[in-house]
Parts: sequence; C-alpha cells; structure tokens
Amino acid sequence: MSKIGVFICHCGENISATVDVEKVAEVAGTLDGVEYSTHYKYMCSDPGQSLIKQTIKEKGLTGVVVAACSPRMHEPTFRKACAEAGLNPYLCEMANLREHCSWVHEKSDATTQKASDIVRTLVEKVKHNKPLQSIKVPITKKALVIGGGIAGIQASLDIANAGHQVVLVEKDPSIGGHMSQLSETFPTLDCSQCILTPRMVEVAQHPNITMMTYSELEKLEGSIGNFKATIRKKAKSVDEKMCTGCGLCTTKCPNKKIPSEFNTGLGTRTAIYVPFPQAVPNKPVIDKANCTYYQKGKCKICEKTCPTGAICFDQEDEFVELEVGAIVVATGFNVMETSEFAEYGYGKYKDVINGLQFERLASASGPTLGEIRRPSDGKIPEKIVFIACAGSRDPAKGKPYCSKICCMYTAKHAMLYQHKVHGGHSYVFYMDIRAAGKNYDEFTRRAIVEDEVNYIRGRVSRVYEENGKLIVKGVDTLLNAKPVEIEADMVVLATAGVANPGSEELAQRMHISYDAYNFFSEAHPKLKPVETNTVGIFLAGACQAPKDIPETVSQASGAAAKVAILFSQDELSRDPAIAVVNRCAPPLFSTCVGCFMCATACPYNAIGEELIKNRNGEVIKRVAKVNPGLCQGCGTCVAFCRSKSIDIDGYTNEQMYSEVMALLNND
Amino acid sequence: MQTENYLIRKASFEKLFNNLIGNGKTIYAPKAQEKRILFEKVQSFGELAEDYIVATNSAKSVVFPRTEKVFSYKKTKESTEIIDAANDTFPEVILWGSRPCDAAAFIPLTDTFNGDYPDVIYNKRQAKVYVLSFSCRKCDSYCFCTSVNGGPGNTAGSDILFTKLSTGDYLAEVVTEKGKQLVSDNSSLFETKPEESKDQNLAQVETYFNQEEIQAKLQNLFENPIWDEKSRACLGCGSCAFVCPVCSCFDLQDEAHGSKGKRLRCWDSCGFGLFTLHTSGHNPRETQGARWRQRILHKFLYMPNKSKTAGCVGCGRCSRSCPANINILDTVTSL
Amino acid sequence: MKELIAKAAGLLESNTVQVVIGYGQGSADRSRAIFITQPSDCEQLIFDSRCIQNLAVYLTKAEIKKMGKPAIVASIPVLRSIVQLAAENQLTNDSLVVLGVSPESQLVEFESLAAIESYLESHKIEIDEKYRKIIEDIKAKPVAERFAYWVKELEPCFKCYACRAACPLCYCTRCTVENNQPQWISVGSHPLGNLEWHIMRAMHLAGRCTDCEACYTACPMSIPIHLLTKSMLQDVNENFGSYGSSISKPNSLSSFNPDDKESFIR
Amino acid sequence: MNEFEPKIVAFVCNWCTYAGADLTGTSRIKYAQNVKIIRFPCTGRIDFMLLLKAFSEGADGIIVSGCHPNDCHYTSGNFHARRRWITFRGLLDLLGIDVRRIQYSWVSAAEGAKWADIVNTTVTNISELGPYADYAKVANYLEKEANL
Repeated sequence: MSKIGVFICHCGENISATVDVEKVAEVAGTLDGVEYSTHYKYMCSDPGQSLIKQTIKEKGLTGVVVAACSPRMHEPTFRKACAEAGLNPYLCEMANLREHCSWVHEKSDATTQKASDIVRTLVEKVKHNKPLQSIKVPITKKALVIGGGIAGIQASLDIANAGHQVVLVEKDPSIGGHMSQLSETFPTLDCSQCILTPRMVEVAQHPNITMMTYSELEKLEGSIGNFKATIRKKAKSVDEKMCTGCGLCTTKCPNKKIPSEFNTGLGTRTAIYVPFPQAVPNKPVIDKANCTYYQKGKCKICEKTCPTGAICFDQEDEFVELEVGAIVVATGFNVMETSEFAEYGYGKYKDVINGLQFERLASASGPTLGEIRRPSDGKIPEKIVFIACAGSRDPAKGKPYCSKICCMYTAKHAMLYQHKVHGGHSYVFYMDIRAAGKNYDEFTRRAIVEDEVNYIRGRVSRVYEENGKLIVKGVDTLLNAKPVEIEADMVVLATAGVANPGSEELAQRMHISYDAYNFFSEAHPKLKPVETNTVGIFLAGACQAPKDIPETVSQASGAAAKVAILFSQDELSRDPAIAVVNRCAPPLFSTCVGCFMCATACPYNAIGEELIKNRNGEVIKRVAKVNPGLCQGCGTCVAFCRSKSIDIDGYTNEQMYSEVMALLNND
Repeated sequence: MQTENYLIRKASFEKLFNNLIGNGKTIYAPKAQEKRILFEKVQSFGELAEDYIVATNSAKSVVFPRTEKVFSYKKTKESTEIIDAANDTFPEVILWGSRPCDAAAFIPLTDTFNGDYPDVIYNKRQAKVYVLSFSCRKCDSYCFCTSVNGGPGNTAGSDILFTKLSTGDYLAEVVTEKGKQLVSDNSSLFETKPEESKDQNLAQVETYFNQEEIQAKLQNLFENPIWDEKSRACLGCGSCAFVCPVCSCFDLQDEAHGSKGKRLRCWDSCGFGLFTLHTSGHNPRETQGARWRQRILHKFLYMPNKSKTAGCVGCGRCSRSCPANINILDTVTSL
Repeated sequence: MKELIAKAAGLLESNTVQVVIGYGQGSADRSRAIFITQPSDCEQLIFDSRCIQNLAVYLTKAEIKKMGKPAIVASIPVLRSIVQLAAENQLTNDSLVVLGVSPESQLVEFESLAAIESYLESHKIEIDEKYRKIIEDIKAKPVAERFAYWVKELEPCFKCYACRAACPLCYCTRCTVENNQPQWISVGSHPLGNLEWHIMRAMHLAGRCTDCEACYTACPMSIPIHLLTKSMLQDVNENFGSYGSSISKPNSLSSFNPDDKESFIR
Repeated sequence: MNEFEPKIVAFVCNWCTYAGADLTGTSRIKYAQNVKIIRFPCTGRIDFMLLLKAFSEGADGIIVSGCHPNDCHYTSGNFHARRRWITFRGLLDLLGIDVRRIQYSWVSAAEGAKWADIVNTTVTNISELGPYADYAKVANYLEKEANL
C-alpha cells in the first residue's frame, strides 16, 4: 500500500494568497493512499525540508508530493531532501501550484479546486513511481579525432594537453587539411603554412597523440565512454618505420605527370609522393592507381632507389580496433564541382579557376612560386574577375546557404593580386559583402579603398572566351542595373563550400545526423553547437558548416573542452529517466516483437537489438534494446510501440494514464 | 405442460407484433441489413428480416449480454461501497424469429449458468424472455441440427414454435406456460388447430453423424494429430465462440474511473491464446490445436457427460463466420 | 496453375522448404488455407477468385513457423504484406520462398524481398473510386451525424478480434488491448470499448496498412472497418507522400520531414 | 443557471510549453482555471490513446502543445508527434470525433503570453461548443443498460 506524504507550500504568500492551502491539504488528506498531508510557509527553507525529511522517517512514506513551485525550479532540491531522508529521490514529485495556478488565477474556489486537482493528479502519479538509480557508465579516457585539418589538429592538441590520449585519423597521406593549401590568411595576411606547420609538428611529436595518416574510420560501435572504432589503415606501400623521408624515391619515380591534389591540379607529382614539402609525416606513399608497377607489373624503380629498403609492394590495408571514450569529428569540407558552373566556363576554360586554385597560385610554395600566372599560358593577367557566391545562396544550384568564408577570401584574393601585379585591374562581382567578424569589415574596406579593387554589386550571367579573352557579362545593380562587360584574362570563382564526398556514409557509420547538404548536424543550434545528437561525439570545423579558421579553431577547442570535461570523471552519471524494453516470463521473455520502428523513430539511435537465447545458446527471439548510454529520455519510442513493450522511467504508461484518470475524476 | 396447437394467419403476425410492443415488451429479432441479418432490437414489423436461414449472430445475448454490469463500486479511504446492478428492472424481451436451434441452445446455456450455483443475473433475465421461434423451411450445407438431436421443427427451448404451412398460414405450437400466457393475451389472433401437419413443411437437414457415437469416440482422442491438422488455418480469433448460441465463457473486468468503477462481465473465447495464459508465462493450451481440441471436447464430450445435452445445436454459425473457413462439421465427421 | 504446383512440389522435394502455404478447396465452396508438407499433396493447390484470404498472416503464426521454412502462394495483396513484414524485420530473404501469382494468375518468382518491392512498383496501391466516394460522403456529414453513424456501424462489434487475427500486420504477441497496466482499451464490447478498439487498430496500422481488406473480409458482422484504414492510407499518402511499404525506406510514421505541412497547429 | 465550465486537459512537453506556462506564471498573466496541465518529457511521448482517455473521462477539450519545429529539446520528437497528430486528426475527423475540441499548438519557453492566449481562446471555443455530450453518452452507455 502506498503511503504518500503531501506537502503544500504557501511560498510566503505567493501561493496562499489565491489558493486556500489549508483546504488543499485537507482534501489531499482524504485521498486513498495519502498517509500525511500538511502545509507550511516555505517548504524549500531548511525547516520546510526538515519537515519533509522527518515525516518520511516517522511515517515511513513511500512517496512524496511537494505542492509548491515549478518542478523546473525546485525538483532537485526536494528530491535531494528525500534522498537525505532515505527515500529514493525519484519517489518525489512536485505539483506546480505557483506558476501554473496561484500566479495565473485570481483568488476563488475554482482556483483552490484546481490546486486540489493538480495535487490529486500528482498523488496518483507518484503511486506508480519506481525507485530509480542514476545510470553509471565507465569511461575510456582516450579520444578519437577524425580529420587532420586545423580543426582536428587543434582538438587533438587541446585534448592531449589536458593529459588524455588521442588518436588522430587522417584520410590523406599528411595532416594539414585545406589550411595547408592556403597562401595567406585573412584578415591579417599572415602566411598560412607559417602558422600551421608548427602545429602539425607539435602533433607529430606530442607524446599523447597517435597519428594515423592515410587511414579512415571503417566501423563504429558502442556509445559514450565506450566506443569501439575500427580504423582502416590504407596500404602506403612504404614501411613507415624504415623510411627516413629522404625523398630519393620521389625524384626517381618515372611517372611525373600526375596532377597534384595538393596543388589543385595546377601542378604535378609523382606516383610515389609526399603531398607537399612540409607534410607531416614527411614520408611518401604510393598512389597505386598511377603507379606503373601496380598497373603494369613492371618498374620498381623506387624499390631499387630506396637506401633503406622501405618500399613494400605487398603491403595490404590493415584494420586497427580502438577503444575510445569520445570522438571529435573534424572532417572538413570541399568546394563545389567544376561541372556545376557551365555558364562560367569552369572546367572548360583553363583560366576560369576556383578560389582554392587561386590560393595555390598565390602561395609561395605553389606551382608558380607565388606569382599570379594564368594556367593556360603562364601569362600574368592584367584584368582579373572574381565572382562571389558561385553556387552559394543559389537555390537553383541546390545550395541556398551562404558559404560564409567567400566574401573574405575573395577580398583577400583581390588584394593579393593587386599587391603582386602592379597596375593590374581586379573586379569583384558580389551579392552582398558579408564581413562580420573582428577586423573583417575593415579588411574588405581596405581592398576597395586602398587596393582599388572594383566591387560590382551584381551577378554574372555568362563567361565566354573570345580572342584569347574571357568575356564576363554581368550587371551592376547599383547603377540602375546597367549591363557590365569585362574582358578579363582570368576569372576566379568563389565556389560554394560543400560537404566532403562520403560525408553521408560517414555520418551513417557514426549514427550522427546530417542536414540536407550532408553537413553534420549539431545537437542544438544554439545551446549545443559542438555536440551531435549522439552523446560522446562532438563536431569541430567545417564538417558542420563552412566556417573560417578562427571559428574552426574555437569550435575545435570547444569540442576538446567537452571531451576533457567528460574525461574528468571516471564514471558517467546519467538521469535514469530512460526508455526500457520490457521483460516478461518465458516463453515470451519480452512482449517486443522486434519490428524496430522504435529504432527508426529514435532521435539518438539509442535503440539496438538484443538476441534472447535459450539454454543451448540458440537465438529464440530478437528484440529491441535501449542503450542507456545513448537514450536521452524523450519517450518518442514509447508512443510508437504498438504492443506497449517499451516504456520510459519517470513518465511510464501507468504514470501518465493515472494522471489523466486522476485529473478528470474528482469525486 | 402439454403442447397446445393453434393456427395463426400470416396477416395476424403484424397485429401480434404490435400488441407485444404495445404491452411494453422489447422485441429482439433478426433484422435485415445490407450484408447481414442480425438479431437486434426492432421497433416495427417492417424491420423484420424475412428470408434467412439463421441470423449471423446468435440470440444468446438476450440472457447473456456480451457486456453487462455486475455491480458498481465506490471506494473511499476507509471502505468500498458495492452497488448491485439493477437486476429487477430488466425488461421483458420477446425473442422473435429465432430458429429451433437458437431455442434449443437455451437449454445447455441455462444448465451452465445453474451449475454449482445459480447465476442471479442470468436467471432474472431469462425469466423475462419469451422465445417465439420459427421452424426452418430451408437449410444450407453448414446446418447439422439433426446430427445433434435437434431438428428444423424441434420445439425444445421455444415458448411458441411457428411453422409455415402450405396455405401460407402458420401452425403455432405452444410449448410452455410463458407461451400460453402470450396466446391468452392475444387470443383473438389464435385459431383452432389446423389439419396440416408440420412435417412436410420443414427443411431436409442431412444427418452427418450421431452425437452419442462422437461422444464415445472422443473419450480416447485427447492426444491426436487431428487437432493440429484441422486447426492449422485457425487465426485465433473469437468469432466462432461469439456467434455460438451455446458458448458461455466470460471474463470479469473492472473499469475504474478514479475511486469509482464498475465490474463487467464480458464474453470471452477459448480460441484466444490469452484465455488460459498463466501469470507465470506458462500456457496449458499453448497452440491453436490445443484450443480447437478444447472447443470440440467441451461441446461434444464434457458438456454431454455433465448435463446430458451437447454444447452444440448444429446451427453452423461458427463455420459460416470463420474467416479461415474452419468447419466444425468437417472436424467432427473426420474423427 | 500447373507451373505453381510443379514449383511447389519441387521446393518440397529438394527440401528447400518444409511447408507450402497455399489455397485449397474448403467447405461450402469456399477456399481454405492449406499447409502442404508432401510433394504429392501439391495437387491440392488451387488459385481462383475465391482465394482472397491474405495468407501472409500465417508467416508470423507460431504454429506455422514451427513447421519449418515456408513457401507461400502470394497474390498482389499478399506480396504487399510480405514487403511490409520485411520492412518491419519480421522476414528476411532466407526465411521464405515466395511463389508470386500475378493478376493474370501467372507464377512470378522473386530473387529477393527487394525484388518483390520493385515488382510492386508496377502494382501500386490505389484506393478504389467507390471507396473514395463513400469516405467523402461520410466526411461531408455534420460532425454529430458522422459520430452517430460510426457508433451505429460499430455497434454490432462484439470484439472477437477477427479483424486483428486476419491482419498480417497484427502480429504482436501482446496487443495493446491485452495490456491491463494500464487498461488502455476498455475490454468490454460497448460503444466506448468498440470505438477505442477500432481507433487504436486503425492508428496502429497508419503508414503500415497495405489495403488488403482482410479485416473487413474476416469481420463476421461485416462492419466497414476497412474504411478507417483506407481513409488513413489516403491521409498518409496526401500528407507524407507514400502509399505502401518499402524495405529500404523508413516507415512514414516513424520518420518525418521537417517541412511537413499542417494547418491546425497554432 | 450555472454557466458551463469546460474541463480541459493540456498535454505539454517539459522543455518548451511547460516552461512557457511557467513564464506565464512568472509574468503574472492571468488565464482561466479550466485548463490543467500534464507534463510529458516531449510531445513525441504523447500517446494518442491518452487523448481518447481524456474524452472518455469527461474532458470537453484538450490542448496538446510542445516546442516549435526545429526547437525540440530532443531534436525531432515534435516532428514525429506532428506526423502522428496529422494522421490521428484525420481519423478522428472521419469518425466524427470533434477535432475542434483538440487544440494543438507550439509554445516555446519564451512565449508565456502565447500560452495564456492559447488557454483563453481554447476555453472560449470549447465553451461555445458546449459539453462534449456525444462522447459522454458513448462513454457512459453501460450506466444505463447492458450491451446485448
């Protein structure tokens, strides 16, 4: 039998001024199962709490209803008080007589009646409450960082500096990401490599960081605190331990005309290659698709050249299993495909390039050693046109979003051009200049005012070649929409930032959600910008949405801080209000029929399967199973389950049903 | 009581009907609807179905409603108050248009409700029911009343049995005191006994088996593959039991509304898996085969052993209604 | 037919399957589901206009599962149910052999459950014009009249649960109505209990029902409960753009589109 | 003559509407006493059967309210709920269960005034519709007679 204690709070006069608290206490006392009912001026005060604690002990209460303010205010207070008196805290419920009654109604019998109704409803609920224990999950204090760009580098360093082990996985042969390709960075125009490479080296040398380059996430199982990740280490065909990075092989490789990814196709590389001179690790890999030996079975010049015998043609992909407690996803972004810009002749005219290619042209380590020369004939362009929002903010191209970084880098590009090509003319076609950020607007102003870049507000309709010139036809909307035509030597498109190819598959592999553009989704757009909706997996950088370096670095540090916070505990303690799949007597074992519609509905991918076996170990039933580490307690699955086989502690079917019944039956 | 025979003209039925309604009686009769003929409350003579073998549902609900209140209760902190159902205010019901099989079913049904203790509610309802049956002039391949000691002109269980004669008028066989009372209340409508016998005005119902032989056979058939074989297509619904005029299993359910509530008696069926499920998870009748066996043994072995009447009147409703076309005759004849 | 019989017999002979679920001659000139275990008995298989029971219902019955791996004679409605069962993880490619019967009564064989789904692309669910009209007419009634109409229609329901038993998608081992803590649905067959049961049944089939009408066919009282599921099928299609089932795509009620449109939420 | 005071139950989510209703209180905005709130973790948790139970137990009207689209604390519980409501509403409408008696709304934690408005307009609307006698008649059938 239930022995419920009801404690009505006056809240000074906040409640008692409009609700007849004595009457409510009296009515509550007549309810079946109510052992004790009283009222007091301030239940949350020390004497008020003592009253509750004392009554729990004296009357042997099995449940407590505190009728006071909103549970969102004082539920933890009263649950703690109950726990201190030896009553499981989850046997305490609050009836909201203040925010939902006394403060919103005038003093009247109806207000007191409503207060009694609320109390009765919670008394019926608490009769069905079960003692719950907070869930403890042990934590493996090792983090996995996926992606070795600036986001992954920053996150790895921060976590490692907090004293935790980190495994950094990078799909390319070197870490560095897009930032290593950039020439200078806005708004300070400092050299990208100069600020990045020391970080790359730091990663390589950090005792807490294990770097796995040319590797990708193959499989992910488990949940927060206890993930099990399988990493595919792609065969490099070079024994990393024996290779000294001398580079002889790369000079001897006969296959020298392969377009360099690092130089965005503007330069070449060999089949055995290091992507760029400052690569970390500075050790080559063999690109099997372009290697004469792998393709034709003959050559092996590199093997003959290598002084340490590090070449290893029969190396195979290797799978490494890692146990990690948290994951930072920092897989970055890409720029839009050439095929999307037929109207601008991108992909067709050699001198129509994208922003990333311009970065390589402007880079001192690039194919032109930093001189702005056009790809077709190596001439220095006298007139150059930059087209902003190439793809971005264009629903027709399927990218209605703003790529955020293009306004700034286009200004930077124009500036770099003006600095490098004296007497050159640069034009920027733009929709709006979005230069929000510290020293950003000043930067774009400088481009316009000091470097005399011609900003034209309008879109470009077409680019075509005529007599060795690229004719750019556009419109200037600030001058009565006058058509503009520029005979340019080169055109640079600020193509939209897009999700990396394979993002969708990766997200599915990790069970994190992603948006319509395949960027990974944060758990809450405002309050959980680095979390994903899978707890224990965090986001850093442009894999979430295009963003610039400072923002990427901040987010990476934020993600690292989240990991460090998680790792500051030995065990994870979680609210036990989570879903549970029922168990019943054999031969049924559970009423779950394993349709797994709950699993498709679950926002957290918290529902997996469990195989129920008989004594001989044979599977007799396949049912849903909630992962307590992942479930956040929304209860969406509960309302879905046709056989009522899944229920949620704290808001069980019986509790909710009893509340409805009690609320409407007041005699 | 000795049976008394009268003649009633076809045209007099409407008058009789109106008189009964006029006397405040509730008339429950087969009513024609789009796809079905169902026993229902009827208000006017025109609503009566004319051409039917048997109604889809049985007439048992006049004495054993599918859901009825046994009592109401009100709980307070100290005690629980029980308020009995208004047993004495049951209406007088005329069951009109039942068939001899429907009427015969009241005999085993009344037996069941008067076993170890008489069921007050059942008996009080039954005391107020007048059964006016009509003999069968046609039958179909589902009918087998003659195999279970019944027949198309059987009077057992009826208060009055009407048989349509070649003239279009009806022979009225008044079987009980209740029937006699109805006749005397409407004496102007009943004339002297006709010459014509009812025998040549009845359907020819084939006799497929002998009930006593089946009863004897079933003594030793508890373990037999036939139960699984014949029930393989069974879907486990309760339609056979719910259309059956003899099936009487029920379940007691409390419907609570806060501190008040009522206890209900609701039909149940041995065809449901849940029927015998124990809290432990064990189910003594785990398969549909075991449930089908129970149904057959109960009707053809246990009931006749106990009360001399079989639990089946051969109306064929269960077979007609079965969504999987499981046929009780098919099972019984292949034993 | 010959083809079907030969195929079924072959499957049993080679022990690819242990039972063939098909239609045979029943009583009173009706067809009946038969469960054949001997190749020679395959001659009993029939397929004609009387064979309308949805045999997919047997695929999840414990008694039938015990007989071994089945081959099932599957007309279009049965195929649709099989796809939905597969979508709900009740069937896999290995759990059965499907002997499809085309609307022209030709044997159709399938390599996989996914192949059934693509076959059904050309046999899509369509709500009959007749039913559209009936549903429209009901909806055109004033609300109180509509309510009275349904209370009257549901009145004969005595909760035999034949609708549930005949439905291939009602395979739960414990139905919500059998749940008494709490008692979601009044057990009694009275106007409220009947209304609650049929609302729940329809809601539980939302986005899942394949419009086979087994519920209606099974109902001994011929209550037009299929109108409820048909109407829901229309609603689901109009609002979420999908009739029928898919193994690879999530169910329309356990998924969502952030841009789902409605006009009633303030 | 007593004026009809409708009984209205509100099914709300903890994170938006419950908090919004708290804000109504904190802002001392007044509304009618007829509405009583039941707290759920999320609109995704609200079982359609509970709405039916509310009617059978005598509610004249129902409010169902949660986070605005894209604001769900659990990211998508309200999206699932919305699909369920769309479907459920269509079914109820076909059955002649008066859908005007169920007010669905999105009320955020910041919309205290909106909550008061939802409550007051719902009370006005339900008062105009009158007691839900049709449903009560069905729910209380057995009080008078057995179902034959």
